[in-house]
Amino acid sequence: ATPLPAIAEEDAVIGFGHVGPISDEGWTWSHHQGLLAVKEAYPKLKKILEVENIPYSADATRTYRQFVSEGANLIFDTSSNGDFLHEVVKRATDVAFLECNGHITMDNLGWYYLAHWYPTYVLGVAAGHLSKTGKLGYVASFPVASVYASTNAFLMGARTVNPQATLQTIVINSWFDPQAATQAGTALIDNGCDFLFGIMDEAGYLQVAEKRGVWAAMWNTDIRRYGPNSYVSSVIIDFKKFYVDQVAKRLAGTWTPSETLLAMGAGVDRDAWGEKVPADVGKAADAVRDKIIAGWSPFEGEIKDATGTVRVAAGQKMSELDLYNWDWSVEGVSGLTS
Amino acid sequence: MAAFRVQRIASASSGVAFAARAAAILLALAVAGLVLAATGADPLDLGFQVISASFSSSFGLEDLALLVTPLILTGLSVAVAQQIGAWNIGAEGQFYAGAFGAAVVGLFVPGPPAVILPAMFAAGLLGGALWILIPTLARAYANVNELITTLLLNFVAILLVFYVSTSVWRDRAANSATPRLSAEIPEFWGSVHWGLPIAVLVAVLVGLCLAFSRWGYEVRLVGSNPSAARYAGIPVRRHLIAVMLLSGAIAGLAGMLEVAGTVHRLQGGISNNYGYLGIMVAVLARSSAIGVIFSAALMAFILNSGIILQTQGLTTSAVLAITGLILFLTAIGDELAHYRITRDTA
Amino acid sequence: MDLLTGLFTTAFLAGGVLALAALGEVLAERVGVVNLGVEGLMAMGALTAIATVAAVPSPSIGFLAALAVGALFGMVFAFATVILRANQVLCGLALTLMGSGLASTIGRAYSGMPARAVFPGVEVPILSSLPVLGKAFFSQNILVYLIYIILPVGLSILMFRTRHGLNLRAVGENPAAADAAGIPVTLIRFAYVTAGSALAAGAGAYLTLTFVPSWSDGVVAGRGWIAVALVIFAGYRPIPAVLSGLLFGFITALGFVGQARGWPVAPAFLSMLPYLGTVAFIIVPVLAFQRMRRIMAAPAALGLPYYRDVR
Amino acid sequence: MQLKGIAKYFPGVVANENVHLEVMPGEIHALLGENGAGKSTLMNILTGIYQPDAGEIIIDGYARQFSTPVQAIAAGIGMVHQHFKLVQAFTVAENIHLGWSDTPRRASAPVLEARTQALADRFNLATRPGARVSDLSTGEQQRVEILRVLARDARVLILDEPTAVLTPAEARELFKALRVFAAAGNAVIFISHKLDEVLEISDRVSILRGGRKIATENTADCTPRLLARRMVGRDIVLADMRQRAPGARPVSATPVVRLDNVSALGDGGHLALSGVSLDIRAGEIVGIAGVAGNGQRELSQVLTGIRPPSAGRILIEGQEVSASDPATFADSGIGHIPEDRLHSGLAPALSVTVNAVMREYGRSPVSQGGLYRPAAAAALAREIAAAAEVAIPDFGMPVRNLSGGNQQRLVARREIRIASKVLVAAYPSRGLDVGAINTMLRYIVELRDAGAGIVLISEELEELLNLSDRIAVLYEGKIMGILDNDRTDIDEIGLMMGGRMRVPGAA
Ligand SMILES: Nc1ncnc2c1ncn2[C@@H]1O[C@H](COP(=O)(O)OP(=O)(O)OP(=O)(O)O)[C@@H](O)[C@H]1O
Ligand SMILES: Nc1ncnc2c1ncn2[C@@H]1O[C@H](COP(=O)(O)OP(=O)(O)OP(=O)(O)O)[C@@H](O)[C@H]1O
Ligand SMILES: [Mg+2]
Ligand SMILES: [Mg+2]
Repeated sequence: ATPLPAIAEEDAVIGFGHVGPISDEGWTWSHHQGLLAVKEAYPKLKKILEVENIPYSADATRTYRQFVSEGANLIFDTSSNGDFLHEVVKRATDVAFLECNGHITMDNLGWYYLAHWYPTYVLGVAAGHLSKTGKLGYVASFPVASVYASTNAFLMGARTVNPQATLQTIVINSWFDPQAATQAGTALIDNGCDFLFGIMDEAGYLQVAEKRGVWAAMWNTDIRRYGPNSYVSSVIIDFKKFYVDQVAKRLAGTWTPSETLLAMGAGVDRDAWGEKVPADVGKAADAVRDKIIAGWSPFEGEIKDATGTVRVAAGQKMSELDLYNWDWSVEGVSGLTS
Repeated sequence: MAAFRVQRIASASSGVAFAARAAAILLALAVAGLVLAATGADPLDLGFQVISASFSSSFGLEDLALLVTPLILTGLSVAVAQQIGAWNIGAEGQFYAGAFGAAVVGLFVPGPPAVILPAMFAAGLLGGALWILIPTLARAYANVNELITTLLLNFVAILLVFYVSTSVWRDRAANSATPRLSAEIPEFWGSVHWGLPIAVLVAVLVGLCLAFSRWGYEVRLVGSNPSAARYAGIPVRRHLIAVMLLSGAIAGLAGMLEVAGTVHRLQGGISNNYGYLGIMVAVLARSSAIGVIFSAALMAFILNSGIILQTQGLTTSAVLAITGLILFLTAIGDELAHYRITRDTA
Repeated sequence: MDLLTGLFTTAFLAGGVLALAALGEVLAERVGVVNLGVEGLMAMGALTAIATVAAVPSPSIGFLAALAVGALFGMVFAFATVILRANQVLCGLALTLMGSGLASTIGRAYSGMPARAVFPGVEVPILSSLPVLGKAFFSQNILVYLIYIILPVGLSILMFRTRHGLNLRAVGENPAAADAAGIPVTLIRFAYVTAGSALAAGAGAYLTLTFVPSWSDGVVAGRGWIAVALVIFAGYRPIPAVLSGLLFGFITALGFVGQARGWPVAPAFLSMLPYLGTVAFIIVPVLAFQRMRRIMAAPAALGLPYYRDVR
Repeated sequence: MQLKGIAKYFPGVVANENVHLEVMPGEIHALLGENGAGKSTLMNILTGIYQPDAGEIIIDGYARQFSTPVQAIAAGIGMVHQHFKLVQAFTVAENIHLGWSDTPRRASAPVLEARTQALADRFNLATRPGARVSDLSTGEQQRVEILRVLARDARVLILDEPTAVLTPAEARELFKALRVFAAAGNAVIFISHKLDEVLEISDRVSILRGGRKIATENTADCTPRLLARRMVGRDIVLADMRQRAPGARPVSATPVVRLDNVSALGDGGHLALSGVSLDIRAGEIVGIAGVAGNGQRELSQVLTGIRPPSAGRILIEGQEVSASDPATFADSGIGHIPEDRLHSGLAPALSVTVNAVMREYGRSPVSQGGLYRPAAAAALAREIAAAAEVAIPDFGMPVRNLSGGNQQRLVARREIRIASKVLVAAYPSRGLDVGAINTMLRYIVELRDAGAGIVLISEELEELLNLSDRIAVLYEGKIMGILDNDRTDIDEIGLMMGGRMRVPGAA
């Protein structure tokens, strides 16, 4: 596809559409940091549009149409709205779109996401060391691909230390429900789990872990103040550089649709280890991290699924796209499908 | 001696009612405008943006048309149940059930659109009606308050749709949605599909039926006083069941139109609270089927303005609060419209 | 902690939110006013509590502040519905929008801040050493005792054993009769709607001061609606209202335990359990016992504005 | 107590204008007027329920303003309302104790019931303290209302048509109580349409017409005829109703409706009718005597298909009707003036038109095919209202805005139109003014002469004797006997109403 023409910074309008509130201290907050970075890099931009809490419904189409009406040149959909976005993409061919966690590209649509399974694997290694019972607990939103990748990577990391480790998930059917996350965390601990993990946009289960004296790892940002004693680390996400780069390309007239998975150390990483995490555990996990950054992939056969069937033969390597679209649980993970 | 008397009249004249509603909305906007001005925004400019974005671009009008379609039907669903004295708080769940039914056909039944679409239509009606079946029977045979049962089943329907769309029927190439349905309602203007005229037609038909049919008369009587209806020889229970099922079917139809006309995939979040918004639409329309068309249009305009305001930098939560304020003052205005002040010399 | 104790602990904790909000709604509905603003009131209460303890680190002051803000919003709602007699359903839904919207707008300043003070657990002597219930109930914080014992018992004595209770119930059943008997209908409606709103906001404060001790946008997550539903389920009575909150909390907790233990049921279906369970619990007894219909009946004037001049 | 220049206007109606009224201590003051004359409105103003649009209320020489009933109650004014102000879901005891400062603060059910029993004994008004009001007959409910006001030691007692639903014996008891009450220096305002009662009990009479007071007289100077004329503005002739018009259809040999050993359950699930057998022949009036609450309601409901019998058979013209379906009964030509018109015969919130056509909406001209024609309905409603002699400013207004008497006339006229075979009339004259009663009874007689069978349920023995061909006496759900009007008298019926079986061989 031919790149869209260049635009002067003073004339450019950039749009950001979020799934949650920027005050969530999690996913949306992180994207908002990206927006701030864009603002800092290009202070003369004509306008930056930002809408929060866009529901995954026809309202998303309405919002993005409105962006287009406002003259947006580049639009970031920070939480895959699928067809709702594509509808607009097709009808606004002079506007560039980027869909976070998207799956398809068009002449004016690209997608991006994080290779979060790597830092998650690293956290798993730490969990393998820290968990005494070998029972890990996971608070999940829905059984979607990112959750499969996250649970699988986490347990695979842990099993490198403790091959007997298992992971129990509880699906709470919401990305955001502190009450349910709290209850799920409690139920997991009551069932013997002594390390909690999950993809949640808030600190619900961390607070439970703190109260009950078990370990917990988080997602998105550093929220150790909710549970300083329990906090192990987080999958930390950072879109600043990616966003600034994309805006630069769009302004320069070199933007073309791309498929991007931000790699470990370049957009996604583990957070600094928690205060109570023994230094040697941190070190052991960081050794794995270094290996991954150097190019090693832990996602290599033989990998069996939860029913015991071999899904990745020995020696075979899962591609990044396989990992991105993971939709089965590895052996030892229970609760996602039944 | 001149004295002023304040009297309440049972039915406010439509002119006064309209004026009161307009005044309430203006007042709410004035309050919101003052608050915004205090925070440094320019309310007049925002107002201008809303008007021009809503009405001067085809995108804006298409958005309104697409938004008003489900609102007419969910509003109608609630209004119809009200006619027989039932509160259907479950239009949300029936919407999902209707979408679910239509999706089953659209995903798994092969055939040309000319066959599939009517089948989806029927499945949508059926899904909605089935979803209200238990509350209906419980109300009709055991007098169990339908408000609670319909409400609780909403959560069940939403969970069910989330479940199938994120697991068993999930499309690998999409996030938490099923594959595209095999048939789509044709569009006649931009992305506006035939669901809009269908929704309007259904509302008009139901309105005519209620006003000009024997059945409508009976329903009104049952809704107003079941004992008197029984006395008049009307099968109270049968009517209650029929009307509640109809109410569910209409909400199900809303779900079908949304999934087959606008969204094209079954997925969670598809309704976006249309069922709950329908309660407001029905109340604003004072449960009149024809009135629902207008109050749905008003509601769509308010909601769409909210989206426009958000792109103008207002937060969702502020927009939510303003919407609440508008509705609150509208409710007050509607009541005050019933009062008449007369001056007499005694 | 063993499984049963854990189950009951979360049931008590989670049920408390619903129970307190439902108690508030019982007050409003008993005098004939449907308040659908519970969700918004809870949001305001949750925020007020967090904001207050951020300034003054005392959970009691936070809780009281939430009650006060709830009462204030309640008065606005009561002014519209009881004095001006505007449509209760519409005003209630509007109140939910206003409350939730306002709470998130103001709440931006407080998100990501753990509550600076929370209610500590209080061990009741002797009782706290009971098996299961000792840990699950008699070691909880003071709000839990307030919600499960003091309020329901107090309110049901007030409603069903006192002169004032007789009068307030009459207002919900037949305001014209109450009025003619010399009961100040408007005053009582106003007062109880206000008090009920305060309790709803208190339920929000309970959330942020004990259950999930932090503010986040959307923390109420629809529980206000469940509370409204449970009031009907409880036949508009305080003690059953609290018990139904507990039951709901229990079934929810059971669903999570089911997942934690790997029951072979899809998680979505376990999540449906509380809703389906409640539907079943409301239909079955009424089918089985004719008598339940009368007991469960709503106050006859529920939702109807009272006009003295209009007959 | 004095009322000066009171006025009250409702949308489109002048309910009261420039009304002056004086009531002295120790006096029983009767208030008379046609239906809709504004009596209830005036009293509602006096008790603080309505605010007057003009005028003032003077008590003991001081001008008072009652903006709420509380103030009126505090000033010693108590009222028994025409439309009962009772909480249906409460027990009798709870209703008695509502809003009463004498109620103990800690009011548990046993305490309240014991207190109620004591009050009932003191005022000699039998009630069931623990029963729910919704399970009571209209008459019993009325007693609760009266007891409530008497219990409150009011100084001015207002009774809005209290005797309309009492038995003669009960009325006598009430009068006794009222006299004692007045003798103690209190005042009574007594609204009634029964002129003889008014003459018997009151010291003075005031008459309202069209919202204005037209006279106050000493009762001693009045005759029924005079009062009736002043009220209505013309002479009322009370004819002998049993006289059949020339050409009237004779009484048929076979019954049109036959109850064969019918039993039925009441709302509370108890046996309310047991083994009732009754034939209704065309062209005759069967009176049903009995104290309210002895199965009358259930009997009228069984006769009209609203309540299914628990045993026995119902035959319409020899055909057994299996299902209890009110529509079948109505279609067979059975009309019904129900006891509780506002709650079961009308939809109070719906328009006059909708209510007026309730029996004929399914037929031409109102409906054709499945089509409902509002214009035709309005025309029919006008016709019914005209026949019922009710002036209605706006047919679109809720029917509850009509005065009690006018609602009644409308229902009666509506039912008579469809009652080609049988009319079941429960207390048809209750609440009507003399003129209207006369008209109503004339309707009924005309209907009889046209060949319909009439079931007339009434507590007014005079009325029953004046109209009925046969009189059945109900006691505790059983028929104690069916008497031929020519061979019985008030005393015999009175005894049977008390539960005595007919003395064998006496007839
Ligand atoms: N007086 C009433 N108040 C409230 N609800 C009522 C009343 N009468 C009937 N209903 C409602 O209607 C339901 C059925 O009533 P009913 O058995 O009288 O109907 P029906 O006319 O016999 O109908 P069908 O013959 O079609 O079964 C009741 O369970 C109740 O929900
Ligand atoms: N709340 C109201 N709204 C409108 N009109 C009313 C209202 N109350 C009474 N009216 C009208 O005022 C007039 C007087 O009514 P009122 O009830 O005082 O008559 P009444 O003398 O008591 O008659 P009855 O003997 O039939 O009881 C009637 O025409 C009635 O329709
Ligand atoms: Mg039936
Ligand atoms: Mg009257």
